[in-house]
Amino acid sequence: MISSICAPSIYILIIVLVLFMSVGAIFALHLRDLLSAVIVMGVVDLIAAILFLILQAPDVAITQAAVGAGLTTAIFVIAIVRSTRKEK
Amino acid sequence: MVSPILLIALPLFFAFLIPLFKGAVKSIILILAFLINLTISILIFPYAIHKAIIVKIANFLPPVGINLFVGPVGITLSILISGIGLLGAIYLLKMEKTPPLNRFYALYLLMLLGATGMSLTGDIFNMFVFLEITTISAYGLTSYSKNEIGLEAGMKYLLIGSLGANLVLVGVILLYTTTGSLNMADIAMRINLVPKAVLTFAFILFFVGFGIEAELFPLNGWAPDALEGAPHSISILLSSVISKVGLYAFFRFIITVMGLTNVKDILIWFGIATLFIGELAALRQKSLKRLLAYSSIAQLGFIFSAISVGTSLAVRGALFHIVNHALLSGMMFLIAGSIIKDTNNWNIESLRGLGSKSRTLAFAFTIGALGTLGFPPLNGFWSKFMMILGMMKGKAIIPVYFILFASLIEAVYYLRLVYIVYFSKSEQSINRMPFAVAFPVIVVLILIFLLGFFPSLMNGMLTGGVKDVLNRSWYIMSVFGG
Amino acid sequence: MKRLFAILFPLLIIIVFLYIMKNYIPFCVDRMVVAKHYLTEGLPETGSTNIVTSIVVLYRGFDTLGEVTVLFLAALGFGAILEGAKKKTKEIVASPIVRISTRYLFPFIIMFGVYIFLHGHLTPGGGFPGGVIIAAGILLMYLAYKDFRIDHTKFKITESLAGIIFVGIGLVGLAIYGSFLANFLPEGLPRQIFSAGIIPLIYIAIGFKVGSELGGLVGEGLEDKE
Amino acid sequence: MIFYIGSGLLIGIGLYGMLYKRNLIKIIIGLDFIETGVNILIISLCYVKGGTAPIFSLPSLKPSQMVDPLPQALVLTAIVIGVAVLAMALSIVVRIYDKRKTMDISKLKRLKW
Repeated sequence: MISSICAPSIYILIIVLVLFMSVGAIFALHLRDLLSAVIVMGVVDLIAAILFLILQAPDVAITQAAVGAGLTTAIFVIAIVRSTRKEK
Repeated sequence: MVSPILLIALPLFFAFLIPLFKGAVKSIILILAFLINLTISILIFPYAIHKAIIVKIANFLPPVGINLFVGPVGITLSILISGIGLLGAIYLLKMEKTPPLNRFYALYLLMLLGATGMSLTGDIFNMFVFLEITTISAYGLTSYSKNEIGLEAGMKYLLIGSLGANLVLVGVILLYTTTGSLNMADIAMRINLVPKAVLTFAFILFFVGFGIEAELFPLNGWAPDALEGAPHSISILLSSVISKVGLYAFFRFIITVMGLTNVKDILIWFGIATLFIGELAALRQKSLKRLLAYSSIAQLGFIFSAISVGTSLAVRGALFHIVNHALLSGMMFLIAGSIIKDTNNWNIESLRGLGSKSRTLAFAFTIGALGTLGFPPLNGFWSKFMMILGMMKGKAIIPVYFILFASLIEAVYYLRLVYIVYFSKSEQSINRMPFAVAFPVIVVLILIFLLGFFPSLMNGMLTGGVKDVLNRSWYIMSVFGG
Repeated sequence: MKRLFAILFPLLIIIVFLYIMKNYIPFCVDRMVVAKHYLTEGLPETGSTNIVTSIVVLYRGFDTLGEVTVLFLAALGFGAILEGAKKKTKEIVASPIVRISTRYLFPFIIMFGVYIFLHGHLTPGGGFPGGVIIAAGILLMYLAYKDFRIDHTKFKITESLAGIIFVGIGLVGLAIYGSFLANFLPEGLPRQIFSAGIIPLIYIAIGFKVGSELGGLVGEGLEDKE
Repeated sequence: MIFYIGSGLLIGIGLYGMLYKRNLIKIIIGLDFIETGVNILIISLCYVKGGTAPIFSLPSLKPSQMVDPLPQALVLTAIVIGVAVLAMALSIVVRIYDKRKTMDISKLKRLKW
């Protein structure tokens, strides 16, 4: 278990994760291919799960990884398979 | 006395059961669920209007566990929900044919379950959960007819509604971190701990979040589309019950939980704007259901500004009008639905010749129009009269002028509809009125006349209801004072 | 123009929001009032090692009932709206590696899901993630084998029965203690699998419900319909 | 503070997506970002300096060293509710695509804004 979030190494990790998350979110909104956008969205949700773990919320982290990242992405993929992959 | 928790537990039980059955059994379960709920609500009613019943859940006392607050307003809304739900169910059993019906019935039951939960809960996060139950089933039901207009309306409702629900969640969590509790009465006690800026921010969040449900002016873009595009049986409930519950949740948060009295002037004008723009939009409508939708929004604006004024007479009138408008608008949508179904014409022209073809429907439609306008001695008159008198007592004179002017606009389009019903000929034929339409209409007509001739029937509930809405210390005492 | 608004408006909201958070609700501060009760009394009162679980299932079990209802609603609505939709045209063809590894992985995935919801009161996890993991196993089977089909009737019956059991446990509490969802079983010793009263029972019901519900949802989404 | 900024950014990006994007799937992705951002906000509000997860896995753990467990329970509910909304939204999108062969909201009459 990660002991303290105020240790410098962890702090840098958090900053990197938040940065990745924001960039990924912008990226997901701008990708033309919807399937790739959805996969990037899954990655952003997974990073959120790591943040939950750092914030000492393992229950939420497990749920976010399974429900928020896994299941959401699966439902999105089902919707895309049944409609179209192109944005336009 | 029966435990009020059964009002939520039993419908849930039945809702889990419905998807298993095909054929007549599922209809019987649906009707049974509403009958049981109506009976329980009526049994509890005499107790609840005098002294609020606090139901603790999972055997923990209020600030630790969740509690239900079964007060005068909550139990009245519960009776309305199960009563109109029952009438709507009778209507939809005959009228709704799109498969899969068992899922439709389960969604219908759960939407009303969520509304009951919203009106009875005493916990802010629980309110959010029930809000989501109500709205998610409403999204599904709105798009259920699976035609273009229904799907697009459902999508619009979903996007706006879920954005609003997220704002409510942020507001809830801001209140939690600053007061350390999720119980409404507990927060009401400690609201002074919340910094002014946070309180203002939370107020804006709740205003937007619940304003969407209560169909308040800048936030009600979804409402006409949803009311028009939903299946007819769902429009009845969306306009008559769900919007009222949103209104209740709004004022429960603003008045009881946050104790904001200094925002009253702003809220009055939002209500007036809703009323005025609703009436103006209704004047221009050609589509029958859309016209009724705008008229319903306008009435909500009226109720909203009356509660905002905050004098006991105005609140009394507003609570009375909540009941009246639920009956009136439910009946109007039901009649509109059955006419549209028969003539296959969404335009107001479909009303042509109704007076000569079906006297009962024409009579009921006229009573509905006149009742909404507030003609004496129909029920709408008493409630509107009380609201206007109360607003004048509350020194809100200019809004009253606006309201009177808006009523004039309302009179123009409603009397035009009545004119179309009686004085224009057409060749369209209207089938014999089926029982599923006749029974709900006649029941509601009887109630309208009953409340119109004997408005004193509501006295006990209204006196308790005013206390419930305006008196914060009474609310806190009921939860914690044993 | 529209884009400028779409960038500036969220930016404005974020700035106001961060300003308020920074000045009035600082990070890393202990602000618990009611939550203190859960931390100090939670273990003796409920017997659950995991305090979050004791809150989710007992203290705020009513919310969880609502949560189960919301998921039930979503599955109902998903199926109801998709019923009668056009057939999907694309076929997913899985490689032999996926097919063979899925065949061996599937029982373990199901077992892991069951483990997660059985140990909800001891370790992180619980009914919802456990059920979703089971549904993920079913999704994997769908992806690997083109003609894999689940028996929707049986799934529906499981789902409804599990929901009825949840409400039923609540009603038993109402009958015994006069309070819905009250804990009517002994708390037991902490850190044991047979402890925490009704928590494992409710989590088993939730696990089965969520697993069958979402498995059915995935199936409805991926199967070809007429 | 970095968590507040992170959640604020995610909410802002989600709002931008909902306001500006025209494709329905993209709009729903924006909605998902808002939900995730709100969840991160709630969890970061319950963090206590030096706290551990609220699980008494060892007898030596003290209640005074733990983070606030209540918001964690709320977020569990919020995550599941979020998925339910998304599932409902996506089923409607599939039906709209079925009917109109487009997911562009500027081509859908009632969704234009």
